[in-house]
Amino acid sequence: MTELAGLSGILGAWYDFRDLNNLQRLITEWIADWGPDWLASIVTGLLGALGILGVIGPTLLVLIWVERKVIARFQQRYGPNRVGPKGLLQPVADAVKLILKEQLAPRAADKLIFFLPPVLIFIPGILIWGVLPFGPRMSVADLNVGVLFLLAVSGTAVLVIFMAGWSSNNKYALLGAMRAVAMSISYEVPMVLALLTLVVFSGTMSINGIVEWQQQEDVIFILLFPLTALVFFFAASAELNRTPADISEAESEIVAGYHTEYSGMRFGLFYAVELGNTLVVSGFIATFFLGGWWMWGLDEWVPSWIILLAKTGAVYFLLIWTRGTLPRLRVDQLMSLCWKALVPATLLFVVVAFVQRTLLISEGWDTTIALPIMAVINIGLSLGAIMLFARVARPADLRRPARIRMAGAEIGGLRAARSVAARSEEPQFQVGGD
Amino acid sequence: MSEFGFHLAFWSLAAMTIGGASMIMVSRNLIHAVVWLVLSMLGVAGLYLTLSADFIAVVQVLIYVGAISVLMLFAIMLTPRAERDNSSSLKTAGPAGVVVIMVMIATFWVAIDTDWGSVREAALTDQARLIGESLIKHYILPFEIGAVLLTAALVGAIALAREDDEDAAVHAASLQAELDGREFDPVDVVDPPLPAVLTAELPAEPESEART
Amino acid sequence: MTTSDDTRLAMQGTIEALTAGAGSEPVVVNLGPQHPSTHGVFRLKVTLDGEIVQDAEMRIGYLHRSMEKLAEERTYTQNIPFTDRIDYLAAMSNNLAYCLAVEELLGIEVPPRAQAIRVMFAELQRVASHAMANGTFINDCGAWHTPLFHMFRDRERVLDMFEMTCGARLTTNYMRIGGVAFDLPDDLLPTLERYLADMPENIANYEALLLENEILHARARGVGVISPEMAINSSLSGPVLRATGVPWDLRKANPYCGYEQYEFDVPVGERGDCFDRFLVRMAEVKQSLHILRQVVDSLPEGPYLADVPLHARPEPGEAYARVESPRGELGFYLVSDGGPAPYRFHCRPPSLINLSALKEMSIGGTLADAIVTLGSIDIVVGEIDR
Amino acid sequence: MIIGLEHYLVLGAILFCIGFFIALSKKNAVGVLIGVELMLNAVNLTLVAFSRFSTTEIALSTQVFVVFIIAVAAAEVAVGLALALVVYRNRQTISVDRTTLLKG
Repeated sequence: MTELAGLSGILGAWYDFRDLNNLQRLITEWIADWGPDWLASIVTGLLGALGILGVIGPTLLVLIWVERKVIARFQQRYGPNRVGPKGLLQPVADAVKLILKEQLAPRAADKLIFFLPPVLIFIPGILIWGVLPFGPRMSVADLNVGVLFLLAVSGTAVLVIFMAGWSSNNKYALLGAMRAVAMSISYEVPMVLALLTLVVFSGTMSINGIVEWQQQEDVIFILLFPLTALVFFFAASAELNRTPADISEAESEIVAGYHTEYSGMRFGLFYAVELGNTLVVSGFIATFFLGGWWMWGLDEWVPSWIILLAKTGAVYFLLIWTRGTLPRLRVDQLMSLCWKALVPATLLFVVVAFVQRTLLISEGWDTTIALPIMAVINIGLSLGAIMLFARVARPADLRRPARIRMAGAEIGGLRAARSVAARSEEPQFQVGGD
Repeated sequence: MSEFGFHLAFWSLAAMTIGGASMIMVSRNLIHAVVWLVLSMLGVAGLYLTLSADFIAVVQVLIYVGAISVLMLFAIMLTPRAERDNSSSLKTAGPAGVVVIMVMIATFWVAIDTDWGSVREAALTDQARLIGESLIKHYILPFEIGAVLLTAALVGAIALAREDDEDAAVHAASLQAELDGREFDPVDVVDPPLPAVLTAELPAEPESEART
Repeated sequence: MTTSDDTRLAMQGTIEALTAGAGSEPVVVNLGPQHPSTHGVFRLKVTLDGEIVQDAEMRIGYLHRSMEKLAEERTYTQNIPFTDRIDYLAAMSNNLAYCLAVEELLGIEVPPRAQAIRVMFAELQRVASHAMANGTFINDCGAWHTPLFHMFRDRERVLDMFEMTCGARLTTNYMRIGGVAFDLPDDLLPTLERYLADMPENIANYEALLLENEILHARARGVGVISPEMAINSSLSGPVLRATGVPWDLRKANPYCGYEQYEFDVPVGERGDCFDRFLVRMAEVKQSLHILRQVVDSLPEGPYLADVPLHARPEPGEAYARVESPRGELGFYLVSDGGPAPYRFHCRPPSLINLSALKEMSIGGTLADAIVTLGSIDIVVGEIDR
Repeated sequence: MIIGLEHYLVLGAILFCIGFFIALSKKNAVGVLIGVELMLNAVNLTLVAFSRFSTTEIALSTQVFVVFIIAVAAAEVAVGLALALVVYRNRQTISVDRTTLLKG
């Protein structure tokens, strides 16, 4: 009879769709009534994993379509519009094509290590979803070291990328892998520092705790630490290999970087994980800096996960936008940007966060007054830091403007060139410079 | 966690750890060895979890898998292909094996025979906060020393690994001088006197101009 | 001081290692013949020390079609379609240069309307070709196709006008010895008017998107620099030469087709880097639109084709005609032995000669710089290999 | 059977011995470093096991100790690999068998 009671409990709670966790808790309790402990924990874990996979899989298919459509609109094209209504089935067709394609492996490849990466890359790609809070109690694992977990898991992907690039026995792949490794080691530093700022200020390492802090103090972190948010956004897009930092798979230079030699669905897996990572990183940016599932009381009326998805979508659109607009930086430029601009900037704000947090706690200031003041100070500091770095970190090459002059009557070699250059009149146009 | 799940976790993680470590011994390719090392490290991280040390486990993954193994791969990639051999040296393998077996017998004996008087209390909760607090309360001096050590290691590693062309030239010239039995002055290498061609007065050059 | 033989040997080895710059192994990377940014089947063999280019070697010939030899077997008129396929991104300019050479050989006077039409299509071709060059250049800098697609839109409308006039978009085969193949269709001039009206806004859009883009500046400024002296010594021409500051444009220096009637300026750069080349092309598009405006306003009436026998047999002799193609000085050298086919047919391809400076420009930069430099030279492999 | 402290200790001992053997027998300097890392991991594992099977205060200080060991290991690897690089640059090999200049 208890089984039936459990079932009716599930049925009774189905309408409370604002909190999907209710469902899972009910199922676990129902199993715990009659089954062993371990079955309950295994079923919980499986349900979480299946839930994530069930959400991500279809979302990715739609996202491919969204990204292609949006980019197409940026580029004055229609984008996919042949397969299915409005081209919605195009990603499915692509996936079918990739699955049916022959999977090649270079003869000189290191076979074992070549086969593993497309599978292994999925592990961090899925694990990272586990700590994303979709609602007050809606994350698969609300770890109290959630931020560290996030960093640890995202760090392991580098190794897989290196394995892929090295084992392909291809120079493009190796160059891409080396670039990817160097990049993600470097960009992990500003990322860690940016998260450290939040951890210091909110006093918790739990990701849900950070959201709850924002809810409690009625403020979102992008207002308190705008530069940190910007740095995190850029560092994340660098870790995701998206333009303007997609040097590890720079098409115009090294073809496809570390996955040059992967064909068929093996490439498809890399692509899917990359897209999934983009989505989850947008989710984390929304969680850390935009208040996650909370939105000034709107979460009372709208399911929290819809709020998070909306914010995630906004960040994702921003990522597509930068990708569609900006050219790519060079490896050394990205490195010097990271070490000379992003790291000092985030370090500055770690110190600022320490000071402000200490002031808040030891002086016992009223947060409703102190936080807005701090936000204004920090926004000013951010603007100042950006202007300072723009001046200091700018290469000397760019200080002089590029000029185009018009030679009307002069035609000839060096002498004519000198006379054109010596003419005192203003050049026809002039760009750049200080 | 139930007893069965615990057993399952412990034995599979132990197999993963020991298996990975053994494969390092066997594999002849250094890059494979690093990959096995990562597997072993992940196993250890899992074992930390079975010991309810979640902070240490995450740090283990972050440092060993995310940083140290990548650093090793980098060092391997910076040396050429011929140096990626991971074979054991035959000369030392035999004696090493004997020593290791002796150590193993001794440690096993100690581990099993000693009465450790182990107690099983509830695991620490909120370890990150506790460890952090004790780091800056009780262990502030070691903490600071650790920071200095890391800085020193950073500076040292950069200073060691970095050798520009000029340094290389000075080094080579000093060795050559030693071989030849000469006195060596590094200034000659760093700032050699200009060749006569460059210091001579140039004839006035007619202005070059393209024919139009 | 006594040192053992072992030690001496070890020291000797160390000295060798240090002087050879050991510690890093140079890697030879083949960019191409199948590579996304070599713009065709062209192979660039670079030797890399890490990411720094130590040596760059160009391997050409993958698209060789033996055009110069084939042309010796066909009549002068039959050779015009070959010239389309030499530089397939600027077929009109190639047609024009070849026809000018044959006309010089035959001593033919081209009617004024034909000349104006030739100028019109040569300038339209320049707009189209520069749109392609700048778009792919930004792509080589790593943009995700967005500027390329926007510029393709402009090129597309030019190609539509070509199609309207001669039925072909790419390999136009439009110029004839003594004029052009067809008169302008009725709706060409209104289309061109609309195009001229729309272009300033489009160009303003590109300038807003690209000119102050810090990343583009960082990628292209001070990259692939070549000095004016070196550029002249390597006989570079076109935007690559003008970007170094040398005002050399055949439309001014050696006017053909009545270019002397039109008012336009020659934009020159200052530093000869990739960004200057990009800017020069942007400015040249504006000048071309200015010329087009004047051509449309002063289009003379009259015949569009002089009376030329189909199988002309020029007197024995030689002729060289050159035009300012979008890529530089494009010349055709013809020798006649009095027969219906040229005895010798030679093309001076600007891409090939501009490409010869790539090694000079890319050594010492990074791999990414070499790609950007290659993109800024704007090569067409069909023209290099012929 | 209950998995207790001894299981972890034996596991740690096995791991330590494997690391020890690798460190002693490998020719490649990076291989030796890998062995040293394994040994450090074994020690960490043992310490964490002790921390689990002891009173709360000892548990905390043991974990702090592990954090220090991990930090030192990171420093050691950085310096060790830099050394390997320098040795390679000067001697064209990172085989510890052939870096025997001090033998005289």
